[in-house]
Amino acid sequence: MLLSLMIFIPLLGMVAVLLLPRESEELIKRATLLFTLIPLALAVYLFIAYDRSTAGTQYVVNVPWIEAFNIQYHIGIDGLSVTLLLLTALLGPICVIASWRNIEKGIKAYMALFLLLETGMLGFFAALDLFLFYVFFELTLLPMYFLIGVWGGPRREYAAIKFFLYTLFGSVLMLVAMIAVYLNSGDPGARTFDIPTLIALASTAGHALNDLNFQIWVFLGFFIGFAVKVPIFPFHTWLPDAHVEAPTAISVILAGILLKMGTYGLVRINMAMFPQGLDHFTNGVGFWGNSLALLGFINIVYGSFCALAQTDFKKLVAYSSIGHMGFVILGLAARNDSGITGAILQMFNHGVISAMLFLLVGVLYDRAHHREINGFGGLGSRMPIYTGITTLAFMASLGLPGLSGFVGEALSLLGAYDKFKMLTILSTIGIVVGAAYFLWTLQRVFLGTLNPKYEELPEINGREILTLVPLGILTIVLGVWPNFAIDMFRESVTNLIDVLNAI
Amino acid sequence: MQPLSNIESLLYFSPEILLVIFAAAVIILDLVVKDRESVAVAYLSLVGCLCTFAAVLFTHFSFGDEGPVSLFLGMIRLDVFSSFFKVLLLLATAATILFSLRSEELDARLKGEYYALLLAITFGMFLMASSTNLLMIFISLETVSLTSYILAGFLTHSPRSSEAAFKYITYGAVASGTMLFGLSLLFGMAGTGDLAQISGRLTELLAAGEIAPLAVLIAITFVLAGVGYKIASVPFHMWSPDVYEGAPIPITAFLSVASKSAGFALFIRFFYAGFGSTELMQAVDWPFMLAIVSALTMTVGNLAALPQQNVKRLLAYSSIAHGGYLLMGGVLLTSQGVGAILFYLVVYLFMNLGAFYVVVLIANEVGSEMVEGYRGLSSRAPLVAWAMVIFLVSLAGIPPFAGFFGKWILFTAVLEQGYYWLALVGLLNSVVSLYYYARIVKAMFFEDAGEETTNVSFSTGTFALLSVFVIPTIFIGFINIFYTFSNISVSVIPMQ
Amino acid sequence: MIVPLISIILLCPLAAFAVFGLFSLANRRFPRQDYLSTVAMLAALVCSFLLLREVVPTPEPHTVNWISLGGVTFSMGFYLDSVTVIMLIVVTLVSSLVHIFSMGYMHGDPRYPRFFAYLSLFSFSMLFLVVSDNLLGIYIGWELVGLCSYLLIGFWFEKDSAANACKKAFLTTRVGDVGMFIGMMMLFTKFQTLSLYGEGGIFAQAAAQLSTADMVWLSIAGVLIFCGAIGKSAQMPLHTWLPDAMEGPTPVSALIHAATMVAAGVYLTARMFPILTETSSLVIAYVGGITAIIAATIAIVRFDIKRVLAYSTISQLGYMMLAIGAGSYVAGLFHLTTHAFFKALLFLGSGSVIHAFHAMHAHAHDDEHEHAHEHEHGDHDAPGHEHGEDSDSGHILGSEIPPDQDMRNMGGLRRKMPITFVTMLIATLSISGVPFIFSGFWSKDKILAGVLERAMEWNSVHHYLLFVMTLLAAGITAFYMFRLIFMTFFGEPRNQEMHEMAHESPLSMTVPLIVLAILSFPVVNTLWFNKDYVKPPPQPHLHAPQHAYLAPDSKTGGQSVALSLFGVSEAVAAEEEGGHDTHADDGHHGHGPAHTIAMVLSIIVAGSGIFLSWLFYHRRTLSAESVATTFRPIYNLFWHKYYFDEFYDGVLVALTVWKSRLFAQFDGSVVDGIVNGVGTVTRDILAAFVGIFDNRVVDGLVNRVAQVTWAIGGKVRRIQTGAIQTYLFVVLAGIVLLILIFRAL
Amino acid sequence: MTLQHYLVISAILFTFGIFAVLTRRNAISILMGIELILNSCNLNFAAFSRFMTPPEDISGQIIAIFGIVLAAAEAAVFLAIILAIYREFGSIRPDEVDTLKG
Repeated sequence: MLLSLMIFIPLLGMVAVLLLPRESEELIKRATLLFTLIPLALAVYLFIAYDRSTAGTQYVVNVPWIEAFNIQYHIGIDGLSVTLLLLTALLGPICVIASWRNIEKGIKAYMALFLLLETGMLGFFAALDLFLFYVFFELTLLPMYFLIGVWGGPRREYAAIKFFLYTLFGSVLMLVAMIAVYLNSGDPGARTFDIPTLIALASTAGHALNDLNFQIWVFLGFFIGFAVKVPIFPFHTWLPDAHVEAPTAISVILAGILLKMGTYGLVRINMAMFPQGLDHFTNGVGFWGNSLALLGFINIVYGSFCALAQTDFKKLVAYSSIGHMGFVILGLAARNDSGITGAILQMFNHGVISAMLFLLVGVLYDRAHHREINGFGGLGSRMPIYTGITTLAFMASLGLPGLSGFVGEALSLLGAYDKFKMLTILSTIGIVVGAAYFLWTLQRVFLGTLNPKYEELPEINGREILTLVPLGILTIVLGVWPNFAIDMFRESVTNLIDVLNAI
Repeated sequence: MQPLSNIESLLYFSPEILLVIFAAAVIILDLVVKDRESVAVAYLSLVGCLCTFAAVLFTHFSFGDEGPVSLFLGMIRLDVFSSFFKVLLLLATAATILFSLRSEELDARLKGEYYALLLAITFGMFLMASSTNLLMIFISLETVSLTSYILAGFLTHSPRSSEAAFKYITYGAVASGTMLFGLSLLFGMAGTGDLAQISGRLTELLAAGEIAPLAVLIAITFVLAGVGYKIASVPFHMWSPDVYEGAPIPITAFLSVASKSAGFALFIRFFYAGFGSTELMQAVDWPFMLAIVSALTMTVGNLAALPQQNVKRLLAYSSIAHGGYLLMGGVLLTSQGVGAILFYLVVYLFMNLGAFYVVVLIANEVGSEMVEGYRGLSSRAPLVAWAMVIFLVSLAGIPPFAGFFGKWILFTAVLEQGYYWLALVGLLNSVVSLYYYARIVKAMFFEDAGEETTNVSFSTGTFALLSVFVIPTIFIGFINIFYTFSNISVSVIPMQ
Repeated sequence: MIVPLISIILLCPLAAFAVFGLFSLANRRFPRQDYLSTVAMLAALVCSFLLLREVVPTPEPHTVNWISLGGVTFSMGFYLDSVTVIMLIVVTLVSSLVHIFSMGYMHGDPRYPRFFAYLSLFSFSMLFLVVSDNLLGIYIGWELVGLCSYLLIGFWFEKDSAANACKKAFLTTRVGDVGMFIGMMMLFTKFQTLSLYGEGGIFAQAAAQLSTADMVWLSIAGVLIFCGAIGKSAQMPLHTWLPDAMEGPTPVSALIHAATMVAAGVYLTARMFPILTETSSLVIAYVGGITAIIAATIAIVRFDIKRVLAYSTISQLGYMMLAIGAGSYVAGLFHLTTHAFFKALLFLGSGSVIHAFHAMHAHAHDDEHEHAHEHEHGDHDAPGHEHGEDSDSGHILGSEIPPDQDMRNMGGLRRKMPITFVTMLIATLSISGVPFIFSGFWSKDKILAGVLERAMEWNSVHHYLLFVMTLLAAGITAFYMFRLIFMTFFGEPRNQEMHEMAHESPLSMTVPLIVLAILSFPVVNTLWFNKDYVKPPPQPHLHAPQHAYLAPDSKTGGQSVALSLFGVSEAVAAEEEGGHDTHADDGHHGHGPAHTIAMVLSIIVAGSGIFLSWLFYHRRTLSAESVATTFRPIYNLFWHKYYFDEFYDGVLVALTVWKSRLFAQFDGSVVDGIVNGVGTVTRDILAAFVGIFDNRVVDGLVNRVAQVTWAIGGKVRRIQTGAIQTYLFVVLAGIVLLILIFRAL
Repeated sequence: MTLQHYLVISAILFTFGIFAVLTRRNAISILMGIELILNSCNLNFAAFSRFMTPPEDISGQIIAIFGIVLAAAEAAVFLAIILAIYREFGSIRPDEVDTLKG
């Protein structure tokens, strides 16, 4: 019930916002903030109240929905989802605050769409029915399309439709795979979309879902769907465009949550449901046995080098996201304790850190109205606080120990080395290049003599700091005390590994 | 159950009779009412629809337990399948009447004929949905066609409209002639006009080697030409973009929804009852033929829609593509497949009519059917713009709108039969389709209107009618009852 | 008591950073922040001394679970042995002194509070690194000190050279760190833990499980871990960042780039001592040896006082690496501590000199400048040609020497700055290896002896070669260090204007100098002479050519010869003997002659180095240029009697200079060039290529698909000609085609 | 006269009709072609009814009669539309009526 409340309160908020008159902008903003703060409060409560000692799903709601297809409204949380729910709920209000001043037109529609988006994201992470999962997955598409397309930058139309088509392309393949799973889950009438049931069936010897060939194909279907979202090379080109054009808060959501939907899906569906399919792509034998790790490696190195080549601040951060998601893929491919835990941590951490980075880019853009890295210089003496926070975020992102980015990256690599020695060693190039582009950016923007154009640039203001502080604190806390997050999903990961080892 | 005699049948023929009566009444009323601007005839037609609806319910429920029944010595059949389509068609007719009321295209002087023809075409479609005899099938088809030709050319002073009518009738006449030739071959081979018997006879004769499979193939292909023309499937689709573009918008909407629905009713009944036996399918693999036609149809429809600038024409191609999706369900010979078609038709009715209604509104207010005309609509008429978004996104098949659920059960049915390639083609097509729907959305939301930024205001009635389409488009997918349509198909699918 | 004490040691600087860091971020000053930070460091120092008593012979790590996964646990913890304690003391001591020094040196800097916050963070990170019992903890501390180094080198980030230098430092060390991380991955995969000590630790597991078949693997792992040290300790070929790091404030150079952080590499290598194999040992030793020589030769031709010291640091670190690689564990660490003190002293002394010059700047400019090192070039400088000839051109970064660091502007300062002079002289004597009363002699001698011993014992050509390298480096060190002293403090002032303004530094700066000077005498390093206090861990994987097992460096008995000869410390000598006895049964013989030879050679080498230096830079009160022009033929002949100067000028100096220049060139253009080149190639070409690839190919492919789809759409729509008879033809064609196709099926 | 004769004639009629529809450049000729097609069908129905079904079953002939009726209706509508076309385009050449395309 609590969970349902959390998911649908933003939807309720959307209705409420739509009913408010268009002129009362302050009211609309406050209402939106309220409707995003409530889920945050609930998420924090769930995070605290969640029983960490078990791998089972909790706060389960399971009611029939479309009986003809045995579709249920089945939601619940395990350690992984509660963590990501917290992240989603946290970024909600932060993004509302970040949008407070810089959305000039159509604030009502913006906020309404944002709330719809939040419902989609929250629902996605809580769904335990494959169909529901898919519906929530797609539910985020439309608001995102509008949020980029209407409130975005100069090439927003291109970016928005690109995002939309890419994701849709991936998700139709996922739809085919999903239907195939459904059809093979039993005799007519006994078929199900229930994820836990399907997981159990898929590991039952002799069941149609347990067939290796079937699992490979279905794995691929789901994988492409999620790969577009992650994004995994070569499905990534929508990401830089979308990021560059999207308004700040939407970039934050895009990088912070939407990318996580892809990796979450990989864990929840691809790994848990198709262990044999996963095995085929990660057993380290031959090309296919290394393919997933190879993709992770390509993502890391490719994303990092692309980031190095960028001169647009936001594009740089966008490409860095591609690189960082590569660590998630690599960690997942390792499918051992440290690999998976590292990947999940990296998901969460990347959500926090990239959110910070995009917020920071937004702060600068709001002041200077451009993002050309070479166009700045010496801001460190003009905006010390901003510089400090940016340095923190950069350092966290380039994997400095003591900050959260390190733990995920290190665990992923440690886990991956166990299986994919050469690829992991090559992936460490990403660590160096990652440091290179962040430091180079730091130098070009903040160090050196102050560009005379920006002598009057105002320092970051209180509202902006407010959006960054919680994320900064999380970055430090998780870097110092990773068990804080790992406690939540340790059992779930153990459980998952048991499933993977059972084949 | 024995077919009812002619006299006995009359009572159960009451919906059709009512339609004819009201059609006549409309003409008479039109003669009586002097005021050319009066909307009385339109409301009378609506009342006619309402009465017919009541009659449909009455006839349906009076046979609730006794199962399907044949009327007029087996000419037409009264079953849940036909009742379903009758309700659907009435909804479409009523909506078209309401559109026509709001449309400023139509010539006010010819209103009487217009509404009478609408009721007449509905009558023909009723027959299409329930015919079980070759004769009835042909007559109903021709009734619908002839009235459609007239309605398509109803804008007497518009060259586009006349051209549409000309192409429509030329095309339609050849197509239905071809079909009639096919029907004659069928009749000759089976020696009967009764669909139910044709299947059995053909099977026997094929087994006995008395007729060549080629003859059956030719007959089926010729019949397909007629049916395909009605549902606008490739390669029999070419009339539809031109006709849809030239015809008055309400008629375009009506043709794209009602005519297509009736076509599918006929198609399902004909192919399932007439050629549904396993042996026949072994001789002539018509399901596979349909699968290819279906794949071609959606692909051609979607690809050709991509560069369109006229929204009506774009929607015409879109509706061709949707015909392709629907045909997928027809390939399967399963109750799921038919159920999926029926479900999709319901969904399609709402979303497509809704989209056309917006086209009507914009044509009235902006005077343009082109995509450019939709620029900046989001700020000038946000509600209409958002409604259009919902229709288009639903047409593209994106959750949580009804269009997604429609596609979902279609694809499930297709995949269940192992037609993976077909499902994949369909799904990739729906990705392509998003692109051209998004162009309209883009014009509405991402582009500015230019200097003319006057807000467009619409009456409450407009919004009420709009919500009639919006609400089902959002919610149909969430309602369980709509997923029971596969039960309806039992009456048309032969026991195997 | 161990855990609370270590916690206090760590928390003091951490708390200082946490509190003051936030204030300083906004450039606000917390009242008395500098004093509070210093007090925090002093508290840590006191606790470190208290820990001396807590060391037990076989310590156990004190751990907590940091990351606990289902199957694996990563723990964090403290490991306290004698080396840890000594390192703690060194770090806290130098840090405290640098804190005090900075109060004077950094006074008036606009980011003064931030400087102290950074120092506190650095101290914390360094201490954390030192006390960690596991590789992960060490790595964390490792990277954090790197961050602090980055922040502090770039402290005056308005200077482009500083901005470049800090980036370069971070990136270069990170290359090494990646190697270290790969090594960690290898160890983790093998042992499923990153803890070093304790029962389940890497050392115990390695000793128990590994066979000779694993030696190649273990060697690779060892070398990879050592890669971290290569980066951090600025060894060949990753040493180029350290001279550039001199862009940071001088106290930072003293603390981070001389005494502590760069020594962390040595510390790490020492920590990994138990898993070193003969191959990895040899690699370490050679890297160290080559670094020592190259850096020393480069140092000869520097004119920037800080860069001379920077190259000296590199050279000395190479020395320590060589020692550990050659198995002289104790000697390497001993040299680490002595070096920490005297090198910190040298840097602080140079800071004092620079400050003296800088203060004049500040007065002359009426505090107009934003901070200390923003100089307008021609203002107070000697004529520009000196800079034009600057042999520092090897440095790509910061190729212009700030005038207040240029030794050619100095000279004769000993009267102006007596305290600075005396203390620096002590340090120089110590680093040069002047016998017996300076700590540097002892530690250096121990290294020489250790290397020679191993060479004799194993009869190993490698180790003989290494011994020669060590010796050579020692000589050059003495030469260039005295050159520095002579040029700076002796002779006539070369820049009269600057000289007149120079003055002795304030108390806050001279006191640390004095303290460090005291620490440069061997008395305070007695712990190292206690064989029982610092013992090398066993090396189960080191298989000597003749001996199955060998406890390296167990024999430093030669020490006793020297000690008894010069009567420095009988007590220490006795302890040495005791230590000798305990290891006598290790089958280790013949130490006596090795030590004697080493000591004699070392004294000779150091002496000649100093002598040559004296000849060059003190005797020659005239400048080298005027010698060539003003000497008359008779005078020349006079000189020819000796043929010493000519020899030097004509041959040796030319050779040396040429060689050094070659090295400098090599360093500047080749190594730096490769590093920069790789950077440029990577950054500009590869990244640009990847960027273009991404835009053109990957994205282009997608766009192409879209275009093709669109184009097909255009074609399909063209079929729709508008002519009804075409349509009808399509119908007929369609029917015929369908029939034909299915006829065939 | 056997069934085959009728069928051949009807097939020829049908083919002529199709040919006319495809090639004539006059709307009236097209209409005539359509009539040929429809009449070939009617001939088929009548012939089949005569040869293939019991004598008392005259459903084929009935269909043929309906076919004639519908053909007449169709012709009427067609002619009306041709009139409209002539009014709007000034021509009844089908290839000139091609404003709607693409």
